[in-house]
Amino acid sequence: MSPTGPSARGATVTLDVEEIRSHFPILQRILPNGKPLVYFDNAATSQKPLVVIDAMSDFYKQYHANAHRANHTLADESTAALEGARDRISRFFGTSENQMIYTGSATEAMNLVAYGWARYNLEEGDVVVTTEMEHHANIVPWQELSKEKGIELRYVPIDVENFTLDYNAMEVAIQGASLVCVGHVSNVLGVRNEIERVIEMAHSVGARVALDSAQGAPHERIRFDELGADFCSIAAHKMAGPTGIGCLLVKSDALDEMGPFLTGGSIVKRVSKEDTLFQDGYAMFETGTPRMAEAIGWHAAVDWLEENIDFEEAHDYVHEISSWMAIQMRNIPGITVFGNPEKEEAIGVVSFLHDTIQAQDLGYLLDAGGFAVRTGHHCAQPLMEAMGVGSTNRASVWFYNTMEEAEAFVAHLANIVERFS
Amino acid sequence: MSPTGPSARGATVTLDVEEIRSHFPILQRILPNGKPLVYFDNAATSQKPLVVIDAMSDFYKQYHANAHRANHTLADESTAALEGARDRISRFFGTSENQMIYTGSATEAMNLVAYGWARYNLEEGDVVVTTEMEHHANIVPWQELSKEKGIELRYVPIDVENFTLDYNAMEVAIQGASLVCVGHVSNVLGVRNEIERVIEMAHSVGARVALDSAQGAPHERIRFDELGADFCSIAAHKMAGPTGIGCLLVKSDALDEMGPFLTGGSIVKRVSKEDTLFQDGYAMFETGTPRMAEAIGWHAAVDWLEENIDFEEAHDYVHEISSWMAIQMRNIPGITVFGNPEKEEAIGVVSFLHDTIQAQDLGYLLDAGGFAVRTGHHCAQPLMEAMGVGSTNRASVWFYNTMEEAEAFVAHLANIVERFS
Amino acid sequence: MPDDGEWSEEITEIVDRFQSCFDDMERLELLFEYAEKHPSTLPIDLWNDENMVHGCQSRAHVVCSLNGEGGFMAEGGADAQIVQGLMAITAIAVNGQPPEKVAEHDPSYIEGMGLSRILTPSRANGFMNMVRKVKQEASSLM
Amino acid sequence: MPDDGEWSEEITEIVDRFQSCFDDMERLELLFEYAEKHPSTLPIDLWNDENMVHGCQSRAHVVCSLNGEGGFMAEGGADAQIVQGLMAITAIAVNGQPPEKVAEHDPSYIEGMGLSRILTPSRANGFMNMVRKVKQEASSLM
Ligand SMILES: Cc1ncc(COP(=O)(O)O)c(C=O)c1O
Ligand SMILES: Cc1ncc(COP(=O)(O)O)c(C=O)c1O
Repeated sequence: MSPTGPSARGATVTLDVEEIRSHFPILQRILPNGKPLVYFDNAATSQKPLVVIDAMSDFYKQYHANAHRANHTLADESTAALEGARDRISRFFGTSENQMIYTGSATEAMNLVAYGWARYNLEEGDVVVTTEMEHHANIVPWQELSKEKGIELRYVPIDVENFTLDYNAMEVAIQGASLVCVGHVSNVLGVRNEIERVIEMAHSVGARVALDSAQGAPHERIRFDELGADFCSIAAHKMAGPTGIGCLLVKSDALDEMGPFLTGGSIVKRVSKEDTLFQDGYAMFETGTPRMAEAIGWHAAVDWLEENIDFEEAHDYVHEISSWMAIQMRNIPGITVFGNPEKEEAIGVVSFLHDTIQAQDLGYLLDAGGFAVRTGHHCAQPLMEAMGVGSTNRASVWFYNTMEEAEAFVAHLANIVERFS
Repeated sequence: MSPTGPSARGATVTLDVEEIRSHFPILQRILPNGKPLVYFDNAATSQKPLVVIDAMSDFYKQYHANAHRANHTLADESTAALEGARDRISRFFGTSENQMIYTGSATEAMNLVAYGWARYNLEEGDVVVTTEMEHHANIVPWQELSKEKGIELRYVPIDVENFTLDYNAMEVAIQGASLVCVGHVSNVLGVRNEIERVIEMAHSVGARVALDSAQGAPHERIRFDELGADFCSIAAHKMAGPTGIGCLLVKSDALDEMGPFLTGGSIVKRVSKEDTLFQDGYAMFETGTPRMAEAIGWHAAVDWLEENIDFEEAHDYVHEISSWMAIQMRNIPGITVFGNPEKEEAIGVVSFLHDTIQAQDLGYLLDAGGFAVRTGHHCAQPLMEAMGVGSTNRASVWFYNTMEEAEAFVAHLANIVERFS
Repeated sequence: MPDDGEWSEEITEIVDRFQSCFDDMERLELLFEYAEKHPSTLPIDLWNDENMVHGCQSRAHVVCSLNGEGGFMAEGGADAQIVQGLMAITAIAVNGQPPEKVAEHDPSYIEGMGLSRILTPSRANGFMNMVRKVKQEASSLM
Repeated sequence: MPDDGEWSEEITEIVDRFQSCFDDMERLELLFEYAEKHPSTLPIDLWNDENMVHGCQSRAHVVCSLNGEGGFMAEGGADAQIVQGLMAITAIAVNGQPPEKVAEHDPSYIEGMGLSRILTPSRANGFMNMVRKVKQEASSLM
């Protein structure tokens, strides 16, 4: 095979992409229309290396049993695997297992902040700040809380010229706030927000910070303890892990302020008819049979990432592809690119529209070439509104994509525009 | 191989257990202590046939993408798989897909009743009825709701002589109730409660009924529409499906009374900064990236069950084994069996204790023989209290167990009692 | 297999044209062509909630009526050309027919045209919902 | 591999006895024997929260002190015989030693006895927590 990736084009990054791709069975897929799959929908969900898939199969074939309170061998092995995963994953995110709670998804992690922390600590008139750039997962829970509790919800606007948060407006909005909820990376624009600055601002007024890192974690090593955020929500499926699992990272003093949310077995010390004595710490929040296969798969993903991916190198590699795509696409007549994928810190996402080919049509036309991109509002309607559009097409790149794929994509897009506009 | 199962013993049931066992890779397992695995912890979680494991691997290897709003082929295939599973699974439970909500577990399904229905429809002074026989998943959510909303929580006692619910006391308790929450089958005693009678009683006073069918669904075909319950919680992992998924079945008029619970993307029609317009029906409750691999695995499990298992035959088969075990065990000096596994409608569970060998020790000693049983309070502490014990050992049988395993178990238990008491 | 004995000559001709396409791109190009040749005839004030086709990512509306001779008439408007093109072809297939026949309409020509892979029911293109709406309206006009 | 140079004669003897066992059942039988020979010496009113070993499914308590010569003394009580037997053996291993040494105690004899497969850290038997508690108490008695 010919060398792939920007390295072959005289660029600086040397990721062995052929080798990496060989770990992902799905990347060999030939679509029913005869085209090889070009997967540019990574911001929606990432693909999985074989080791992740096999780790889960192996669990079910060899040692599946219900974890915890184990006196038998299988249950012991399952427990060890579940807790081993917790230890490994939390360390990967730069924190300790006492500060990580398994959830079903990033969305459920943010709901846990709303129900498990905010519901216990905020009251009528308290202020929660979010932004116009957020995914619905970081908006709707706060709207609901606001309805239930009478808290005030403030939105930090975006600077529509530069496609960034308006940090001056944020400075104002966080005055008197108790909680600031902000996205780490925008799923629509690929903008990497200045979260360090937001954390500092928020902490300076005594507000807690909830980071939505669903899009940050796949592209940047999270160092939770260093970062100093109070909460951080993450989805496994966007970072080579399985569906059905995510986590909330929680600073221990914030954890101390939390109360029960989903309740049932496992999270209790003692249940009487009158009352329940709950477990302490993260153990208060993981009720019912654990997501064991999912945790085991995520563990394998994190191991695989650690072994195969240097995140800084991967960032540069992804950036090289997506910025190149953005530049080329801006030259195609009628195409508008939203955001600034060319910016150094931007993250692998190119949102675009054509001025006469409607977005859904364009999605089908790209699919006809084998290119998987997303079309829609990307669960970020307030952002769409701020940008004055209803939806966008979005190509999102991860480290297993290649410059050849990007070139083919741009060529196909140019061809579509020629034939269909 | 020699024929196995009671059929070989001149009994009536003719399940081809050798054939069935060959579908479950884990049942071939030899434990590190050299003993072949005898898995009697089915009430905690069931094992999975290979087709279930392979269906999930295949998804990740061939067509994994984020479902819904699909314009590209992979996303289309994922959506079709997710929705095909919903259709198939809901039909398996005797209802339509409009009346099924995917959740993370049976526990989360019951929490959905508490947060999504009860929180919107009950107020201070309203009465919720549960029983002493319940799993914590059907107790703690109601205690929490009671604390938050000031509802009155009533417990129907058990008849400790007969190990059944006290239906006379229930008749009294449900007067004035708005919601009656009752277990379909007890995970500790294997008692199959008279849910049809409870539903009738409850509906006659205008109360809604929430069934905890986590233990019912693996042993009995649920016909939700016929049954007439308002809510029914189910866990996939206890019925040959994967971890990380369950569902709530909801009668459509009860669904109409529900409001949003976990919120974020997917469940909305439109989000503005001011407000959110939610989807209708089940679509209001499944937020975030769907548990796709899990739904696909559960679909495969349901297909496998339909093809391979006649539930009534399986019930008789399981009952023959567990009742035989109970009878034999009662003859072992010092062993007490709780409940009435001998009763025709009892379901595969034998809870027991020895009067001098402590439960945890007994668990280890059984494990040393390769027998996986549960030890503990089984997340049913109020029941433990009513029975006057702190924990029990519990052997639970499913259709892939054999009479040979039961015989070996009883022999090993007798040997333990001889050597250790 | 589509029972092409059922198809009108016009539809058979359309199917033939699609069958001569080389790939999905050409098929979509042809569909766009039909959309252009048959732009929405629906006045913009009829693009309302009542006439909306649900489950469609883009906006699509359809209004049905009977013509002077009691023949069925569907008029549609969609902002996606693919949907508009399909609407045009569906209109060719059903318009002028008795509503009884439209209520039983089977859009099997989609398969004949080689579009069924693109227009699966789980794709949010709304085509299946459009056909369903047309058939329902036909029933109520019977 | 356990560094058996570190073990006292008494512990070496115990390890040898366990090593001659045929299977886990015999090993557990032997452990029960130690539990019976060394029943709890802890007065029942010391089975309190402060002395509790956490993470143990059964109840287990341990109290540590120094004897007249400054030697470490652990006394335990557990309702499970397996835990009681392990407590007895641990007491044999550490009692009378200087607390400095106990604080560094490595229960490697467990592996030598062939019990490490049974007593994995993730089993809720509390053995590892008991050892941890003994070592912590030893540190605070230094
Ligand atoms: C009767 C009963 N209800 C509810 C549950 C909870 O199921 P899950 O742990 O899958 O949420 C269980 C499982 O142990 C159970 O036995
Ligand atoms: C920025 C952002 N936040 C949250 C989410 C929600 O993640 P999940 O669907 O895994 O719950 C997403 C996923 O689309 C996202 O992009």
